[in-house]
Formats: sequence, structure tokens, C-alpha cells
Amino acid sequence: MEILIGKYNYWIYIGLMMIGFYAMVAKKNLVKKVVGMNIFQTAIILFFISTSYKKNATIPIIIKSQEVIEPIQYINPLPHVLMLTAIVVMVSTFGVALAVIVMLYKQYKTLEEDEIIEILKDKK
Amino acid sequence: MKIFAIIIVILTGAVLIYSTFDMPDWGNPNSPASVHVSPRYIEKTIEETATPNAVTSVLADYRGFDTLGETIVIFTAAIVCILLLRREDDKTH
Amino acid sequence: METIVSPKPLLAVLVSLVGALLIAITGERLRNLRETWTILASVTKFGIVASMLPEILNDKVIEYTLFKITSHLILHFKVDALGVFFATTASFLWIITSFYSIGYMRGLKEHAQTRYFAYFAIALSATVGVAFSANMFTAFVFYEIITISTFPLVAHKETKEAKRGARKYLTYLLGTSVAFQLTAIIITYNLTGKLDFSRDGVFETDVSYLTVTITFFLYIAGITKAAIMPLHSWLPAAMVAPTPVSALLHAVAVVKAGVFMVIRVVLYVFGIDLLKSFDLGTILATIASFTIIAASVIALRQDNLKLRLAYSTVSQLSYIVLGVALLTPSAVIGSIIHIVAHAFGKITLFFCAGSIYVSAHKTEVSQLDGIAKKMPWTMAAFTVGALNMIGVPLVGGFVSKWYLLLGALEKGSFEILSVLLLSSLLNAGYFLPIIYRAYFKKSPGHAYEIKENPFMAVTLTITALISIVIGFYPNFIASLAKEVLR
Amino acid sequence: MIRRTESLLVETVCRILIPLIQLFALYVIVHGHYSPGGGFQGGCILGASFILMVIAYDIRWMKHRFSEKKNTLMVALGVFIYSLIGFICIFLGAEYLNYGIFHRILPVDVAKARSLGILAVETGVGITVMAVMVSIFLNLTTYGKHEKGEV
Amino acid sequence: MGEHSSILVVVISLIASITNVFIALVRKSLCYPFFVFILGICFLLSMDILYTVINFGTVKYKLGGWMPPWGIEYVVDHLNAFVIAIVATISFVVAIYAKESIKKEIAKPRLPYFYSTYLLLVAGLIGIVITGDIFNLFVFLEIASLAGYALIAIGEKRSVLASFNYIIMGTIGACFYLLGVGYIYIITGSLNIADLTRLLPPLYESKVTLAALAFFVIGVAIKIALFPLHRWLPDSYTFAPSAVSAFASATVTKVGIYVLIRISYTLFEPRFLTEITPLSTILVWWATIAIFFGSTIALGQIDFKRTLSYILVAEVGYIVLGVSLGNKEGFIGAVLHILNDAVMIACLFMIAGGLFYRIGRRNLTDFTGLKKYMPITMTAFLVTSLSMIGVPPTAGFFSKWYLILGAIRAEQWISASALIFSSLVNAIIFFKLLEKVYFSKKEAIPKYNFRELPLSMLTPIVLMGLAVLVLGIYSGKIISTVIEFTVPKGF
Repeated sequence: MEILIGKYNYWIYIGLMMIGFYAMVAKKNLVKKVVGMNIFQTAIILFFISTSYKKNATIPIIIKSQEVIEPIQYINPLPHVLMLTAIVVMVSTFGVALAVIVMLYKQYKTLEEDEIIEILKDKK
Repeated sequence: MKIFAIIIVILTGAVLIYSTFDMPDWGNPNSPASVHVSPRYIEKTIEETATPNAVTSVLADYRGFDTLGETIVIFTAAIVCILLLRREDDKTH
Repeated sequence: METIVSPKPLLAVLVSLVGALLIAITGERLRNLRETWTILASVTKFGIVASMLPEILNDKVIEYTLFKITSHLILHFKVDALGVFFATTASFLWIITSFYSIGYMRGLKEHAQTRYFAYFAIALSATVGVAFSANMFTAFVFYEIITISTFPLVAHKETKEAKRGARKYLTYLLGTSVAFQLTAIIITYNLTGKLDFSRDGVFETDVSYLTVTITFFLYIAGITKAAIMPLHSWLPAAMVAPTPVSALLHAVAVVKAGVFMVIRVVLYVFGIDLLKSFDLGTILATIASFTIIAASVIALRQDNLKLRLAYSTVSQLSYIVLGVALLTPSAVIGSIIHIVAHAFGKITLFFCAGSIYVSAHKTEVSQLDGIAKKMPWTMAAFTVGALNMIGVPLVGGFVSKWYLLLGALEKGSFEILSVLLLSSLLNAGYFLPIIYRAYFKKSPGHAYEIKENPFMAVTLTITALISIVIGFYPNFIASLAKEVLR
Repeated sequence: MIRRTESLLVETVCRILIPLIQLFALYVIVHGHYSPGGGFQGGCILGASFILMVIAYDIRWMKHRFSEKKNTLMVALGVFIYSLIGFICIFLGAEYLNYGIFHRILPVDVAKARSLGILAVETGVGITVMAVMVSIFLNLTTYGKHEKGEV
Repeated sequence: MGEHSSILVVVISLIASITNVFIALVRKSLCYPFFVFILGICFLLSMDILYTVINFGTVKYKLGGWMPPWGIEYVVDHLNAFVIAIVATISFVVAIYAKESIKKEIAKPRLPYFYSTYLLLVAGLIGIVITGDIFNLFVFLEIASLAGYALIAIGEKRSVLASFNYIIMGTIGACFYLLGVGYIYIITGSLNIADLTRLLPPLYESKVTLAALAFFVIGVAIKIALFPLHRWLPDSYTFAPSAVSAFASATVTKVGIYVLIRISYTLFEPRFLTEITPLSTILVWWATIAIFFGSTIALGQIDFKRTLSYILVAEVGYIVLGVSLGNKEGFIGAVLHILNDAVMIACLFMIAGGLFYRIGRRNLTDFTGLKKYMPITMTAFLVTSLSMIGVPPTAGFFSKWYLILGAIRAEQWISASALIFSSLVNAIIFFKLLEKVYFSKKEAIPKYNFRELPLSMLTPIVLMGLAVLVLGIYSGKIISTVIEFTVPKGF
């Protein structure tokens, strides 16, 4: 039981990730795929961020005045940094994916994968 | 296809859940991540970089190269969008 | 057994490569110059090879390391009696064949003659390379070069069946060599840590029976050029090639390179003792004798002259394999002599076939009635060659057969003895009818005048004479062959 | 798709809002040392202000204030600043991106030099992110022809 | 510059891709010379790094002057230096090739951005290889991937869909990798590879480590297109612009395999793969299957570039097999094959591009009678195909030799037969082509202009063709100077 409570952050991110992953693999609509991709990455970000938390600690902006700094008092800044990077990466991937989708739409006038495949079959 | 996807997803989920049991609890201040590398950032950020915001100092200084990399990534995204989509006058494509 | 280090073997290999280069550069326009290059190259090659004979005869070994690619993969030449024996035969016959093929190609006004002569030269240099190679790796390299450089020669006509034949040729030779021979070589290296040919095998005595057997038969299956059944059918398929090619390559260079490799593997990789102890020779001997008989029987039923010759080649090659497989001294000597004897006999026969094709445009046995009156020299030579194959005394073939029989007796195996005798009868069975037709059947009238091509007539007479000479004075060759076992 | 709304209300509100947004964006960038914030966050807000321009008015209106050429220039400029600073460090004889070395050329101690380096870098990041946001937005929404976007 | 060359090789190409945009705003015609010039410099720098590593051992570079594990560190040993040299060289050669071929395939105004993206791809790949920090590796992985997606998407019509599938697959791969990083981080708190090598062994029993390893392997396997996960590769490399498919096919998968090697033998110890987890056995079988299927499918193709793509899938199988065999010979063979395969595949794709450049098609049947029209190109083709088949003394033979030797040492008879099988398949494919090239005449079609390629496309092809021969002769030297030292301890 205390596993469920003590690690609930993990359960949440696993759930999110599964949703996103399923959307990526199973959905036929290209935009839905990409949205799934975003959910997937968001889940990972959630995972990282949740690892940085320490019970009753504050954000890592050190108060100048105090003379002795206790790492216990401040949450771990590293995951935040990594995730800033990951977010940007995610945004960029999203942008590129959308650009490609736009090109696809220009070519095939549809965003359904199977319809596109149909069109290609007819071409052959 | 759908069933195949579901199987993959469930498999991955199983691995994730299985591995979770060995992970430190949420907010545990003694988890390895909190004690190995990160304390230095918190303790030394002011005296080494004169920047109270540890996130900023780590972002732009301790791991500055990552940030350069990520700036490059977003730069890439822009270049890619221009390369793929922009059509000023060329009638081709 | 002291060793001399000299680049002679390398030169022997290179000279014809250079020749090929010059031929390619000269091209069709200056055909006489081009032919000169061929002749020049062949003569020089023979000169170099022959110049090594004396040293070898008084029991020396010539070595030359060309290139150390890795610690164990070394391009390394080593000339011993067996190698020089084979190389001399091949390079000498190349001289004759070059004259012959000039006549042939010009007589038929063939296309792409430059390519033909160039690849011919390359094939020869690779053959000598096989003869002189000191380890499995070098041998394998040259073995593959032979395969690839003869491919254009087989496909020379560029017709559909030529391509089909060439494809079959390549599939058999390259496929088996990559699949089986390479594997066998790697296994050998993995077990023994060395690839060099050594006088009494590279294997330790403590290797398991299974491994040795598997490796041995991987080798045998990998060296398809020896045309042991059931992997023989590339040879008839290769008969689409121009006759000089069939003559030199598919009677001497290529196939002999195959049996040469077999001899190398048997004597220098596994060693007589090991094979004796595991009694692998007998199995090989059985396969060989089967090939001899079966091929002869098939040959009986061929009407196309070249095909009949091809099947006879298959059976004759297995003589050599059989001799080695018997693992008794005189049998080995017999097979080594047979390399030469068969070479001269068979090349004569092919020359005849070619000359008949050029002058009379006849390819089938059944069309040869009374041809002897029109082409006396050719048919005379043909007779000599046939007798050689059959193994009639005073012709080269007899000498080798004699030694083989001795070997069979030494082994004390009656079956082998009977196989040899039976096969001789079969040889007679498929050669004598041709001669009979040629001399005693009266020919149907011909619209056109048949006259022999001088180039060809001369060359084939020479080879025929030589095979008689061998028959009269076998001692020289026999002594050389004995060198090998010493 | 991006047509001018012609709605007075929206346009006026945006007229008032956009400068404030941009001001706030600059604040976020420069105040990253002492409070949550930094190049990315500020850059995004700044970019958002331009996107708001496009939405409220239309592309031509926005472009005439902030031409595409400038935009592309800025996309590259930000990264260029960042990497150039790294190079300056090399020329000053330190490792790449080692801002501490600036104390040689600036009248400050190592820690402050690093702080300044961070500021410069963040600025570069901010510029790039802003420009990239705008550029990606324009290209995506108008299929690459920067005008009334039809497919 | 000496001690900085390890960072410069990455940063220069980054800066160049930025500067290229500036130049494009001023004068577009200057972009190409600048582009080639920069790649030339990268090539020289990579050679300098290789030289330094060979003579003075591992190079370390602390970015920002921070001690690892707090800062990011570059660690260059023989393996990185080798792979960097390969990537830089291929990129340079293909850049020369790209000038003409890309003009036909991409609209003129896009060219400067194409060059920028290409430079970004190069920078990303080198950044992946050179870094000593697993998260930094992820960042550069993304740079390379994004550039790759775009470069593929600007190909022929079909390439856009291919690129989209690549994006989806690639992102899954990258995300799995990132997840692996997160798992490693949460139980160790460090991101620096050297530091992790020290921290991980006590944690080998932990479930998290296992999961992390699994995610790493799956993620990388997607990136290198190991058989069942190869679906993105054939379409992408078939429809991408010729220059792109030449460069990407030669380097991207190889870099992925480098990451696999790093993770399995530097991040973890060999014993973790062989004894604690059954991973090496799994990989051996996986790779064997990949070889079998890749070769078999390659037989059935009609488009030459597609054939090459499937052959590439098989070749990836070779390398993974060699890596995971767990003995010295296999590993040497694998690393040697990284080099040889890069050269051969690049050469073949460039030839395919040349054909496409001349006649606008590249089916196997289009090779008919080309020896008359493109003699030099076809000679290079001949040499390379022999090497693909593994005929000595071309380069392909020696890597194959070591791989088979390793497989037999490890008594993986099926893997050994898989290797032989696939070289036979290559023999069939390429000899069919060579026969078309050399022994059948083409009825001259006026509307195509069969001519020898322009010099700027011919030179790279010939260079690669020569390289195949030279590398073959000197492979022993390469092994003894570089590859010997890449073999992980415990072998």
C-alpha cells in the first residue's frame, strides 16, 4: 500500500506515457500521432521533475543572507535544467513534425495515414 | 494493428512498473539523485557564479554546453521549417 | 632443403598482369601489336617459371613475402616441386594456346578480342599465383581471381545461353568457394592458428574425428574447380566459351588449379598420416571413382564434341583426385604426372575440336564422317590425344595410368584397380567411334572447301607430339614428380 | 488563414498589451539570475507578442514592423552570440564556454564574470527562441507563403 | 589549437551552419564553397584528433572548465576518434559530390538552408560520438535526428511520408533513450559516463538498471534499424536526395552502433551483458535474424536504392553481431566493418545517385550496358560490389573474415552461416548487376543523355572505390594501430 502512496508520481507518469505511446503506435490520424508523441514526452518530463523533489524543500533560488547553505532545504536543480532542454527539444520535434504534416497535407489533401497509403497504392 | 499496439504498450508498461519497485520514494531527500552531484550546485552556486538561481547557473554555466546544444536544436527546427515550407518565389515543389 | 628468397614467383605472376594491361591499352586498332604483347608475356612467363626449375630440382625452395596484411593473413609465395611442376605446364601451354587463339579469333572474326586476350592473361597470372602460393589465404585469393577473371571469357559470346552458362559457372565456383572453402579455411585457422601449407599437415594429432571430417569435406566441396561429382555440372556449362578458353582454362588452368588445390589440401593441410589415421582417403577415393565411371558413361551419350570432351575431362580430373586419395607414394606420383599428361592430351583434343569448328563449322560428333581426308593433321593429332586419354602405351597417358595402377596395387584395393581398367575401356568406348567415323565413314559432299587453319594445325601438332614425347621419355617428369614426395 | 480581424476592440487591446508583454519578456530574460526565468521563458513570451500581432492584425502589418529578413537574421544571431562567447573564451586561453576567463578583460572577479557570461548567453538564447517561434508560426500557418494562407 | 581540436570539430560545423544563414542573406552563391571549406576543416581536425589519440592516448576536455561529473566532459579514446574520422571523411567526400546532384533535386532558393541542415547533421553526429555525458549525447542525438528528418523530407514526393514515419519511430527511440538516462540518473545521481562506470557495478542487481539497459538498447535499436525496427529505413533512404542517402546511410546507423557499443561496454562492464543479463546472447540472435531477413528481402527489390537499404539492414546486423559475440575477433571485425561498410555503402549510394542524375531512374534494369557510357563509374562499382561480396583482397573480405572467425570462436554456427548466406545473396545481387553492366547492350535511347558523370560527382566515387582497395590492403595496419585498442577489457 505504501508503495502505491510513496511512489504515486511514478504511477501517474507511467499512465500518461502509456496513453501517449498507444496514440503514437495505434492512431491512424497523423496529428493524433504527433499529439501522442507530445504526451509521451510530457510524461518523461513529469518523471524527471518528480525525481527532483525533496520533502518540505523550496525552489533552488538560494537566499543570499543565510551563511550556511543546506542542500536539504532546496530541491534538486539538475532535473529542472535537463527538462528545460528536453522541453525545447520536444517543441522543436513538434515543430518539425507539424511542418512535415503540412507538406503531407499539401500532397495528399488528407491527414489519415491509411487514406494516404490508398492513394499511393492507386499511383502504382 | 490495434491489438499489436496494445500488446507493445502493455509490455512497456510492465517493464516500467516492474522497475519502479526499486526506485526511491517520492520526495525522499536521501535519494541518490539528491546526494551525489546536485548538492554542489546548491552550495557553490553563489560563490562560484554569483547567481542565486541555481537552475540558471547550472543551465547556462555548469552544463552550458547542453544549453548551447538545445539552442542549436531549436535553431535547427527553424531552419528545417524554412527549408521544408518557405516558398518566396520558387515555383518548384 | 634450403630456401632462397627471390622475387621470381612474384614476377612470374606479375608479367602476365602487365601483359593484360598493355593489351587493354593497345586495343583493337593495333591488333598485331596486341598479339605481340600476348606472345611476349607468355614467353617471358614461361622463361621465368622455367628458370626456377634447376633450383627446385636440386632440392631448394624459393620464397617471397609480398605483403603482410594482418598477422596471419599474408600474401606469401613459396615455390616447391609441386608448384613449379604445375606452373611450368600451364605457362608452357599458354604460349601454344596464344598462337592457337590468334588463329581461332581471327578465323572466326570474333568481337571483343581485346577483352578476351586481356582476361586470358589475368587468368593465367592467377593460375600461376595458385601454383606458387604458400598459404591457404594466398591460394584462396588467386582462386577467386581465376573465377572472376574467367567469367568474361565464358560469357564471351554475350548470347543468352552464353550468359546462362556463365551464370551457372559463377554460381558454382564462387558460391561454393565462399560458402564452403572460406568456412573451412577459417575453421582451420581457428583450430590450428596457422594457414601455411606444411609438408606434414598443420593439424595436431589430437583433433577430433568429427571436426577433421567436416573440415575436410568442406574443403572438397569448396574446391569445385576439381569438378568432383555432384558439383561438376559447371564444366559442361562452361563449354559455351570459345574453344581456346575451353582448351587452356577448362582442360588445364582452371580445373587443374582445382585439383592442385585438392592435392595441396590433402598433402599439405591435413597430411597423409592424419588422413590415413582417420581413413578419410577411402571415402574421397570412392567419390572420385564414382565420378570417373559416371562421367565416362555420360560422355558416351554426348553427341556434341565439346560436351563429350568436357565430360571426359570430368572423369580424367577424378583420376588425379583418386590418385591423391589413395595416399600411397606411386599413386600420388601417378596423379601428379597425370596433371601434365592429361593437360597435353586434352588440350590437343580441344584444339582439334576448335579447328574443326573453324574450318568445317561442325560441332557434333555425328557430322564428322570422313573429315580426316579434309583435315589430316587435325585428325592425326586427335587420334594421338584420344590414345593418350585411353592410356595406350608410348603415349603420355599411359605413364600416369601405370603409376596409378601401381598405387592401387600398393593399396591392395581390387575395386580401384577395376575402376581404372573399366574407365579405360569406357574412354576407348567414347573416343574410338569418333576416329572411326573420321577415317572410315565416307563424307557427304560439302558445298564449301574445308582447309585447315595453319596457326591451329601447327599448334595442335606440337601438343600432340609433346604428349608422345612424354610417352617415350617419362623419366624426366617422373623424377620431378618424385621430387614432390621427397 | 490569417486574415485581418478588422475588429476595433481586439486591435486596440493588442496595441496596449503588446508593449507590456514585450517589456515583461525582457524582464524575465534579464532577471533570470534572481528569480525563475531566463532565456527560453523570456524568448517565448517575446515571440508570443509578435504572434499576437499577427493574430490581431495580419502578417503584412507585422512584417512591416519586423521584416522576415530581420527575423531570419535573429534566428541565427542568438545562437551565433552564444557560440561566439564560447570562442572568445578559447581565444582568452580557457576552455570553451569557460566564462570565468572574462575577469581578464572585465574589471570583475571570476564569479561575477561567470554571472555576466550567463547573462550574455541567456540574451542570445532569448533572441533565438523569439525569432524561431515567429518563424515556425508563420511558416506553419501560411504553408510557407507568408501572406493570406491558402493551401 | 591542438588541445581544443576535440571541441572545435563540433563547434566549427555548428557555427558554420549559422554563418551559412548570414551568407545566404548576402550572397547565395558563396554558400557552397564555404560549406565544403568548413567540412574540409572538420576533416583535418578529425585527423588531428585521431593522430593525437594514437600517439598520446585518450584526450579529455572539460567544457566550461568544470570538473566532471559537475560539468560536461569530452572523452576521446580510440573508438571515438575512429568513428569521428569516418563521419568527418564521409561528410567531406559526399559534400563534394552533393554540388551537382543536389542542384537537380532541390529548388535553388533552398540550397543554403540545405547546406546548413547538412552541417547540423554532421555536427550532431560528431557531437554524439565525442561526448562523455549521456544527457549531452541525447541533445546531440536530437540535433542529428531533426536535421536527418528534414534532409530526408526534401527528397522525392514519397519521401515526406517516409520522413514522417522516421520522425515517429525516431522520437520513440530518442524518448526511450531519455527514459534510460532518467533511470540511470535516479539511482546514481550522475550523468557522466566515466563517473557512472564507477557507480553502477554495485547496482547491477537493481531492477532499475535492468530497465534502463532495456530502454537504452531498444532506443538505439530503433535508431540503427535493427531488423524488426527497420521499417523507417528503406523508404527514407530510397526517396531521400542522393547525396543525403549516401551520407546518412553511411554514418547515421554507424553512429547509432557506436552508442550501442559505448552503453554496453563502457557504461556497463562486459560481464553485465554476458553473465548478469542474457543481453549479449539476445543480441547475437537478434542480429542473426536481422542478417537473414535483410538479405532475403534485398533479393526481391527492383529499385537499386531500396536494395541497398535492405543490404544496409543486413550489414547493421553484421556489426551488431560482431559487437555482441563477446570475443576479440568478433569485436575487431565489427569495428573494422563500421569503416568498410561506411565506405562501401556511401560509394554505392553515390553511384545510384549518379545514375539518377543522368537518366532520372535507378532501377536494377537501368544498369544495362552502362559500361559503354560510364566506364569509370562502373569500374568503381565493380570494385565496390566485389568488396560487398567479400572477395579478397578488397576491404569487405577482411571484416567478414574477422566476423566469421569470431562467430566460429563463439561457436555460433548459425550466425556464421548467416554471414555466409548474406555474402552469397550479395554475390547474386551484384553479379546480376555486373552482368547487365558489362555483358548486355543497351539500345540507345536518345531522350536520356548517357554520359560519364561530371567531375565533381565522379571524383568522390572514384575516391571511395580506391579506398575500398587501399583499406583492404592496409586493414592489418588499421587494426594494429587503432582497432586493437578499442577492444573492451574482459575480452
